[in-house]
Amino acid sequence: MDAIILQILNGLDKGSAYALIALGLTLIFGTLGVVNFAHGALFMIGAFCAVTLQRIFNISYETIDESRTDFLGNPMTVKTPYIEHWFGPEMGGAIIDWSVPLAILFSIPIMISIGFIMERGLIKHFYKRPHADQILVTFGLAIVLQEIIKYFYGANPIPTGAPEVFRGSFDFGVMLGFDPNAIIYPYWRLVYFAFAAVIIGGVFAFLQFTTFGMVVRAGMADRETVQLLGINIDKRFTIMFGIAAAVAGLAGVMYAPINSPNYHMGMDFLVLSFVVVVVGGMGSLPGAVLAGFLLGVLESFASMNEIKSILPGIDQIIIYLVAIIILLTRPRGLMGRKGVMED
Amino acid sequence: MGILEVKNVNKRFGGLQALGDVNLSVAENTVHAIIGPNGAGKSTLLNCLIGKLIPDTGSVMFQGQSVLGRKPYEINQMGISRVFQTPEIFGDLTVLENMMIPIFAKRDGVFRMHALESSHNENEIIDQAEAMLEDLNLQDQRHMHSASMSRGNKRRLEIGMCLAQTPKLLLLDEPTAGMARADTNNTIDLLKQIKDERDITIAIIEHDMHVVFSLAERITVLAQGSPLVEDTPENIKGHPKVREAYLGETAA
Amino acid sequence: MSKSNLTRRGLIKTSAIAGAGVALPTIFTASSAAAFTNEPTGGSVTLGFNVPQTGPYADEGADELRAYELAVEHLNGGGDGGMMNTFSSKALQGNGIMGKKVEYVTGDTQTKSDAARASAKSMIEKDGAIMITGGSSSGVAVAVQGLCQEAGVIFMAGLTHSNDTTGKDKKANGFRHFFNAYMSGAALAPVLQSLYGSDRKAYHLTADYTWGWTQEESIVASTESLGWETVNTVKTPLAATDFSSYIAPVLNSGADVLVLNHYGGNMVNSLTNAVQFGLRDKQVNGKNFEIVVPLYSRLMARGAGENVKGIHGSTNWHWSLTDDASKAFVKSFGEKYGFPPSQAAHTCYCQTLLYADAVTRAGSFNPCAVAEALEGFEFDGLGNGKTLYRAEDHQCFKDVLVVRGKENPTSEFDLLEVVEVTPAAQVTYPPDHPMFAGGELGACNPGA
Amino acid sequence: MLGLNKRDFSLLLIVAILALCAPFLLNPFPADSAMAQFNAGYPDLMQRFVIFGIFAIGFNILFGLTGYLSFGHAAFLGVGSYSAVWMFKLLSMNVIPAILLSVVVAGLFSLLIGFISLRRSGIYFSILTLAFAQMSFNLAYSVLTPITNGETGLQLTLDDPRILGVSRTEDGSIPVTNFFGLEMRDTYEMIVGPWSFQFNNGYYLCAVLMLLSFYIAIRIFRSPFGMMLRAIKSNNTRMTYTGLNARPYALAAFVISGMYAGLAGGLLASMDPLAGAERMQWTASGEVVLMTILGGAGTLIGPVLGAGFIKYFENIFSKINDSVLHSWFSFMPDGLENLLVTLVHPFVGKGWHLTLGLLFMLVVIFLPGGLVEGGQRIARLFRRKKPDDAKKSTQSTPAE
Repeated sequence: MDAIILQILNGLDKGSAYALIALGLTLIFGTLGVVNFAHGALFMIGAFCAVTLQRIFNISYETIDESRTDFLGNPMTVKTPYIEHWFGPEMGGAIIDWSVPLAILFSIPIMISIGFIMERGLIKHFYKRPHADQILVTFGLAIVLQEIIKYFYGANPIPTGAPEVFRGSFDFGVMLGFDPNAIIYPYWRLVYFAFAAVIIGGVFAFLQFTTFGMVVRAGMADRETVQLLGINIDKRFTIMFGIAAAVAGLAGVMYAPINSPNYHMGMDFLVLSFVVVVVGGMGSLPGAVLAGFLLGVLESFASMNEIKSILPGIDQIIIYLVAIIILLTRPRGLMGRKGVMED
Repeated sequence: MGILEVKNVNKRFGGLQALGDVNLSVAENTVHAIIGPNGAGKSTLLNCLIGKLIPDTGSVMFQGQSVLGRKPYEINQMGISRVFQTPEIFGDLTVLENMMIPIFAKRDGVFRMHALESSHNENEIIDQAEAMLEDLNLQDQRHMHSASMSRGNKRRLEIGMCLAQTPKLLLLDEPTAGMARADTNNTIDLLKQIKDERDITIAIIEHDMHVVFSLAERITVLAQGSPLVEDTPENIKGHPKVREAYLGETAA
Repeated sequence: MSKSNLTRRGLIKTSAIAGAGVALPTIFTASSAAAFTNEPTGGSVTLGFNVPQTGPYADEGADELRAYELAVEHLNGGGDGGMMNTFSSKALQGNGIMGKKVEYVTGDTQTKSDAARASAKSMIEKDGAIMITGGSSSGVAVAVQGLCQEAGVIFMAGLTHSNDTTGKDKKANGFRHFFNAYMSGAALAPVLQSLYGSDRKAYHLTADYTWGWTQEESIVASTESLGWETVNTVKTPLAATDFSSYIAPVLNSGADVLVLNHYGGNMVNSLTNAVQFGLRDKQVNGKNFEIVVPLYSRLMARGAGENVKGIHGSTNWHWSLTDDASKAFVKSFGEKYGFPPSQAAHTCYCQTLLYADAVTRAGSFNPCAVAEALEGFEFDGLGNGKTLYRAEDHQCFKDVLVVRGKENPTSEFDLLEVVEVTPAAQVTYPPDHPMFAGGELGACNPGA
Repeated sequence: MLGLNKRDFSLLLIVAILALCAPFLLNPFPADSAMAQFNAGYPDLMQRFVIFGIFAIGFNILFGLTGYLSFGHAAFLGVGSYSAVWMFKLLSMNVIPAILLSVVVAGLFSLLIGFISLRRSGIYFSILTLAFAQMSFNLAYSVLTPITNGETGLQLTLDDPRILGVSRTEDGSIPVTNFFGLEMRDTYEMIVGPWSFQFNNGYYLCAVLMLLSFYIAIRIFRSPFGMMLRAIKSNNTRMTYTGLNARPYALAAFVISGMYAGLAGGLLASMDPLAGAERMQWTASGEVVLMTILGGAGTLIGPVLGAGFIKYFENIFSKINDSVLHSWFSFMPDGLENLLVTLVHPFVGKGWHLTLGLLFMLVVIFLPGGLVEGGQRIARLFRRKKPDDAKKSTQSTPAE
């Protein structure tokens, strides 16, 4: 029982990352009809926003400490971040410590601008082109983006820690009456889960309760009619693209402490999040979220020893296997609409 | 006994009774029109006839065989061809190729692996297709991509593709919807010509009364999912129930 | 019929000059002229540096390439000579290799065995490389080693840690300077015993592919001989990025040590996750819970940040060693590039020097002569103490370092500290050890 | 000729001439010149050009004709490679049984996957194929290691129980793949002045099979069957209401393209007897999609061009390092030389992915029909010039 609860927790956490990326993908696909292979790259750029902010906070002035030597035997250069110099070591240290949550604020304008530039500069010209062309051009863009990041940040992962207070874990099992150590869960993952829930809720509320959201939803259902009503839907769609980019970016920022960001993390997530989107049903926002959590939880279950001993290697293929079964039993995924991307 | 017999067909979508106890008999070698206001269930009925929908109860028999549960291509192989509201043709293929495909289908059945033969050497098929195009007055456009034809010509091509299979029953779903007057008249003329020259039964679903009364020999009026009356065009014209149904539509 | 198996260029260069201006096509049969593949005939000799330049190991690859460039510079008499000055063999004169200037070509393995072979083939077929070296994973090393055997050139393996490289997949033309999984186990075991006692329960997470398995096998064997119990060994998919669902059950399994048989990105993520789950703060069976990473890479350990602190593992070499050779290498590398070399860089530099030295001692570029010169070669002064290139399996036997993540690093490079230098004798195994059984070197192949 | 019309026959002839003269055409630069870096006429790369050409031709039969976008075709290539290597290990070093087996096994495997995946269309089909291929890759890398040798890739060893032939040659090495005694890796060297050209047995076997594949592809394109496949892409509704069952047609196309992939896989293994699991990864499947679209989907020659384009980049651009750059620009003043090297550096060597990504984008943005469209535009440019000139002269006459 405790093992199952544990894996559900893990699955929800994994699922929230899938769900956030899939949500953004579906927003773009549903509103603009564009299959965006560069979406994983946006997630990655989000994570690198956190890295960048951490680096900015760590910009240092150098002093030479004659008493110590560096690896070549020369006097050691000691670096002190300006921020510690200005705000004092304590306050400055705290700011550096909180760089990941602060990067949320930092990343939103960046991600929205990247989204605008992408949509206006490139994607816009591909609305009427075949899906294959859209895939190819956004895939090319994804490669370019990740190579640019690699050029500046290298290929190895870069540690980007959560604030001190959120490191470590707490004993969730004891609260539920299990033995100590049965269900241990890191604080930051709970933060991530809560954060994902807020973002997902926010996006749904935005679409549900604002006029802007209503128009966009109407546009998703029937673009031509909405345009006949004299509403400039294109402009709203551009904004939607910016929002989708921001959602992906925020997912990335908050993910940075879970796994150290590297330049190819977007590609690692891309294929899985596409599977998630399709399993949820192309164009369905609730489907994308549902499928994200479902696949996350199933993936966690499949990695349990009890299950692996019966089906060796099941954790390697579980997501794909589930995708196949769902697509064969529900032709348009869990909540897909008819006629979307079927030809 | 008609060539197409629809008996006690019911179809519900959730709470909506789309078809209620539909009985219909289409006699061989006649032109039978099905009319009715919007939402009367014409399209649902048509979809039941060609296997796209399966009714909740009742039977649809074509020449004594049930069509229910069969795949569209099987129904076509039984001798039923369908013309769609918006012309469904192979837009990326040339007009001649469009015409060759139904003739291949007639000769080779649902599937044949003729991967290493050359379609240029299929003289018999090409000849038949060219003859058909000549009948349709489309021979000048035979090397054009069919997507770039005018709407009227697309419709002619589609009807021609159906005829090329020499079907026993031709189903037409609002064949003149969205057409200019001239194209509509052309289509009417074409259908008249077909009716006169071929042994063929035509079932037509139509909104445009001009088309219906120029062609039909029998008319069934559907209203709210059920047949209201079935009679000859002359009798339908003055029928009070029909007026009521259509006026009701205008009022709504 | 020309039999120039994969051969090219060397001889052609001169023939081309002779044939210049002659309009008639001249068909050469390579075998009649060359004694072995890509025999260098001009004033230069070409080496092929095949490293990952794209993909997750690109930074390792870049560091290897730096080491190669440094080695070439030293061989050609440039720079400060680096470890050439401390190397026990004094055959190298700084005049290239046997008077031929050393040139090199580079390629991208993409850390895929296919791409690595394609790249190595292009070096051999197009650029006339006489020796191939590099790589940052065992799959690639084994695949390229097999190719070099067929083509008749020498392969000097880069970073490859699997037992198979000099075990069941060993080849007569292939040589490995780097240590292997068995040695990691043998070196770590005594240290672990003295640190954690002999009554421990270990839980293994293992990358689900060949290297992971051989490492798991080695560590399990050496820790069980200490009296440790292996609670469970769990395979994790290579593509996994989030290890939470593998790590979460560890605490409840009764184990008090977690062994992460992961490398590269897998290692960074699994270690980060394990620390996140608070494993290191826990007490199990009345003991502190411990994590062990048998194969450490400093470059990758950086990715795990503070999480490496206090965690033990083994490594082939570390820049903080204070012997003359290591100091000389760190100095010339550091002065050229501004940061200390990684263990990958070190092994690649050594391999290049060792090859050049063997050619010079053999007096020939012929792979068979070079192999003979390397087999059983004993040397010192390359940073690992006295070392033997064993003839039976072409594996180097030398001291192995046990390291620990440093608690108070003084710089971004200062992540690991050497805990113990395990002497070579302790990590030496007989050539017919069961973990290395199943393959044979075969005969040396000079190509042509 | 050969059942082809004049235009197709001349296309085949051109491709044949290009393929047979490739050793000359791909080595246009003298071996010692700085430009020799761009020479692609060495056996391994030439083999890859034609083998991936076969792969892309086959993929185009499915994607170009029916419009079904498979994201899992690399699985068939991988399966083909594994079958071929097993044939070398167990039966004989002759490439013919290996190639035959790889085509058959890939055909059966694609029949199975196609049968299931073709129950869905559009992106749902793509994801199904992707899922199958990723499952194959993940399993081949891990639990199927006894069959696939996992990470390292399946290789020949000195103690393979070869039924026809020896486990090891007299000098103690692994025997070489051959075509009835003709060794695949043998290469003729031809020296003309400063140029050198390599003629490799394996390449010519691949080239002949590529021409055969290309010929069959032309026949399929021009056959009634091909017409049916184009009809599926154009309008599936009309297809079924014309009494044709689209699924067996699509399945046949799927299996044919799977067999092409198997042939490519078998040839890869015949040229270099190693089968790595990465051949089945989604990136490899994506690569053939890119090749096809980049070259021009639905055109005959496009996929071959696309395959050549990508393989050229992968193998040539990735080898340009800083010292090569310096040697190119060494004639310039030092400052300028360094500046140019710094500017070019991010795009070559380890940056070759960046260049490839940029080129994808440029081609897709400006040449929606792929490289073939680029070629057509250039051709049109030349053709238009002449009539324009003629028009000008006629127009100018009355003005006089």
